[in-house]
Amino acid sequence: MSEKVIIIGGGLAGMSAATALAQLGVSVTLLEKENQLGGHVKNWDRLFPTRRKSDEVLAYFSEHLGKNIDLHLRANIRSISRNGRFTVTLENEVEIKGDAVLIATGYELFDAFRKEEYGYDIYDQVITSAELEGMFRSGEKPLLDGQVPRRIGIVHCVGSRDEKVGNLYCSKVCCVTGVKQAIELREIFPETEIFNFYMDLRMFDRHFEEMYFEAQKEYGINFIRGRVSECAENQDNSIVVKVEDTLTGRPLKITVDLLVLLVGMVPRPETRRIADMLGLPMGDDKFLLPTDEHTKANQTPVEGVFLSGTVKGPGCIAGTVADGRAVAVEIKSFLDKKRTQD
Amino acid sequence: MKNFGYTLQPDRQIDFDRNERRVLDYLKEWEPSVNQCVACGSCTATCSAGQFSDFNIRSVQTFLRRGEVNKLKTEIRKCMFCGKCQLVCPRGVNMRNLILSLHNAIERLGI
Amino acid sequence: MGQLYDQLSNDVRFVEGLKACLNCGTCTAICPAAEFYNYQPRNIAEILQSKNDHDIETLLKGDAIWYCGECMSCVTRCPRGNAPGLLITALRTLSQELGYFVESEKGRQQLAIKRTVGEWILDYGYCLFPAHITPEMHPEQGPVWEWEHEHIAEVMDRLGANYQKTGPGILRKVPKEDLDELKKIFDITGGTERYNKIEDFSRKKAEEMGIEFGPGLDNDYIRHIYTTNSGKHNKEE
Amino acid sequence: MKEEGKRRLWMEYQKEVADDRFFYVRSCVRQNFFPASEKVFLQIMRSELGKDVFEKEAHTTCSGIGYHSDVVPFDTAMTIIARQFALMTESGYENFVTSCITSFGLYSEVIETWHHFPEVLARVRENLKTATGREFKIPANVSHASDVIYKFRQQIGEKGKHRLVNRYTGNPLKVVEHIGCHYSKMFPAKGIGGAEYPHVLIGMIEDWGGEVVDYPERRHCCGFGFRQYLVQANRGYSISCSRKKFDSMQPYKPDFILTNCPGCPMFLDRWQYAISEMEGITYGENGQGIPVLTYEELAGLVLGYDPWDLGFQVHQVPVEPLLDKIGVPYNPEKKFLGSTGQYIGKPDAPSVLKFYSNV
Repeated sequence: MSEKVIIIGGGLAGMSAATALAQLGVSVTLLEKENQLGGHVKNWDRLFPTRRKSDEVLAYFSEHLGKNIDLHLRANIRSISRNGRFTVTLENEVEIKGDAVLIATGYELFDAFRKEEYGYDIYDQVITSAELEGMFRSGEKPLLDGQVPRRIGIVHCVGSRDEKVGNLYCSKVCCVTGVKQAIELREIFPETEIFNFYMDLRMFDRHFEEMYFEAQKEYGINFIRGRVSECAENQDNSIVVKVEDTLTGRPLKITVDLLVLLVGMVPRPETRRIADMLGLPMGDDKFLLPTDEHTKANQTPVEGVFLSGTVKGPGCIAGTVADGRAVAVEIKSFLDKKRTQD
Repeated sequence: MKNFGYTLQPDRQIDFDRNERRVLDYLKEWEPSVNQCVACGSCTATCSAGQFSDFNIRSVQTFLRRGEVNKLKTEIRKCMFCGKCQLVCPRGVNMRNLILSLHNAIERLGI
Repeated sequence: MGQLYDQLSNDVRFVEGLKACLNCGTCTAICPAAEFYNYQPRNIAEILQSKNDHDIETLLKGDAIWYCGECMSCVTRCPRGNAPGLLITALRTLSQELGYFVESEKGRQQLAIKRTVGEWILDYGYCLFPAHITPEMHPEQGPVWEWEHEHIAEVMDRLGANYQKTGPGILRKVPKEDLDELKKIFDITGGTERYNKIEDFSRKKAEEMGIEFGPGLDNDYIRHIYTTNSGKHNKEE
Repeated sequence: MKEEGKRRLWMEYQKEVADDRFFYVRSCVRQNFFPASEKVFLQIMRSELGKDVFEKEAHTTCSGIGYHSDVVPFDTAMTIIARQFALMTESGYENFVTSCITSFGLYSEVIETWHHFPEVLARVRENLKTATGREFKIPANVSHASDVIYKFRQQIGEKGKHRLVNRYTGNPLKVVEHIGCHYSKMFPAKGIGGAEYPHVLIGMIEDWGGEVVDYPERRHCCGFGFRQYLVQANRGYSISCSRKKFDSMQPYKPDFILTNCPGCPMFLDRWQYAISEMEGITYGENGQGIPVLTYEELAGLVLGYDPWDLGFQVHQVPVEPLLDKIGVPYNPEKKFLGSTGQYIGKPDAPSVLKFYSNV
């Protein structure tokens, strides 16, 4: 079989699809713009809900990519054209030809700076969930002036469910990430009080709700139902958080020594550029649209072009891995059908 | 002191930094299921005392967490210990013992 | 859908101010009124969203809608692009249209505002006029204002005003033909009608309450509404 | 605090402010309580900067206080505003500058409403025509007077005689800024620096040598709240809001408070007096209170204008300690004199707050 699939994006969606295609005996060219595979997952420390190391998951897919994979790192796409087959031209003039294209370019983290009232990149003690994850990886402790923080706040829905920043959708994974990080912080700082500020806790997947239960029961994490309205900095750099305690119907003020913003997922601008080259439709949330969300969730109206992972909207790791396998089956059956027709 | 016809008003804002937290600490020791509440309101919906008074048993949990001790003191007197709340709680919070422990906490801590 | 809700929907500020509230409380968290009154803008949005006429009527007849200071801090933050502060303006408008405002202590105060700011706009072309900001009604203005008020023409002159004189400048006398235009605008756009409604409903209420009603500020009803405070507004119900 | 972060935001919120040929409308509160500030604004614009600022005696209040205390209907307020625009149009101007923040917010709200609901604009045009025979164009540019001073702050600083530096210590003065709520909370893009960290006053303070202190309740309303102050029974709300701010800023030991709204400085000034009388508490040092300045007063101070021409004598919280710190000369004997230098009596001393009078 001589057909070839070009996968754009070497994150978990692309890696999962590539391994599945390799298992099905399809040759794959994998394009990744960074100098290593793994996307966002490689920056994560542990994964919810089991808290196994993210590196283990990446290691599995790296091992199973197959020996024949044609991998291009630091690959930036200049153009994509379609003339029977697809031709992807990279910035370094390399031309790659393929019979199908899989767009697995994923998402970008919401820029927390845009929620100005939370003071990210203005107040010293305000960090993002991604930065906290980086600290977990490196073993650096999030201290205040070298001291163990007395209280830590975790803000849900930063950049999600928010018309002010143009994102009405839910980013799905922040709730469970917030609970996971609360537990992990409590393990590092057993004396520190942790407060999660939430509107709804969307514990949608297997063992998520149990993790929430564990966070309350075993770790004594505090949950305050209210969206954080604004933050301000005290003289000692601690942060004053203003929120309504909606369960009592009164405004609430609380000082925390560290504030973690659970940043959501937003579409990548580069994806938009690639989609425009191929004429792919985009949803009102600016993520790419499949042909049918239920029955053709990996197809696009453009024949031979497929989608997988968070390029279609927020999702979690287990879902992304499954979606990568699903798209591999779709691609294989497309190639088989094409061969019979030819 | 002058009277201009109005007074400076106390702030209704819950000041978490100043509120009494000892009662919650006591409860965490004596009735650890206190941590498990998800504020669903099942208890309030079924509460016997709540049918006949303004008692809101869920709010006991909230006042406790926010350190609103004065509110707690008046609220817990309204509970008649029928225990129905415990039957319906989806998180297995022992509300009955929680209220009892609150009475103890307030007495022992001398609040 | 309720009738009162429909009536509110005719107000562009209501249309702009209420999309779909998700009850997150970001408005209440920074609302100055929520800090000093038993009040939550979130609760207002929730009631309106229910479209329940009975609940809306209770709102229109109660104190709660008069607690807001219209600082509009809530508008900056709402994640759904709602504007509770604008909803309040629409509710207050309807409460006055229907005469419900006289049913609450805070609502009744509208007459005192109409008799002061409301009339000064038409009489002088200014919302405030220094001769009327008396130390008796504004004791917190302090001794410096008291001195200024007593010597208003001289002080204004010293500070470069054109106090009640012709031509442009600070506190100039706004020409009669311009005040006439203001009055015509009020007549055509419902301003005069609003003033009359405030007067009429208030007079009836005063009769009902058995309190002396009269023109200007020197009567028992004005004194009553200007100074009465039950002291219950910052207490939980 | 990361200043670079704030700077990045300020760059994102730089709005267009006209360079010259302004049609000026006054503020009710300013004229009543800080008349000299409006005089100084025009003096700076015309004499120092050589700008054309035109005022027509026919203009009136925008009715904003009446509108926001809900006695004036929205349609009435919109038509009054349309009339102001008509006066501007008839005078051949298209850059509208207002002294008042309530007005500025209302002008912004009304223009936005007209944009979203063209039928409302059509109705207002018709009403104005019927009532007055006038027609109008929507201004090309609507600015608040503080935007304009901000725009020319460097020129003012260069011409200035004084810097915001404590002459005893050589350190920059510590300044707290307070922005009127209606400046940018409704429409962040209409304010220089946006809604969360407005730059309009910070730019002046820093350019003129001072240092801004950011404190937790910086964004809180002064407490005017329209009906919450206008009716005596509600003033507990108003004074309690201001107290919240004072309590929050006090640990930072600010040398003064700078404001851009007409109402805020009056409340922040008077409520310090009222709190001192009601509770015996004073803010600032030595029972002096924290002086509260308008941006026009501050610009005039920097330019070396006489403090009594700036109207500092009508502040209840004394400004003398600040003048001493900066080294601004003043004649205490002239503080309370009338326009021709005549003696017109002087205010009584408050019972707690410090009072300066050499008359």
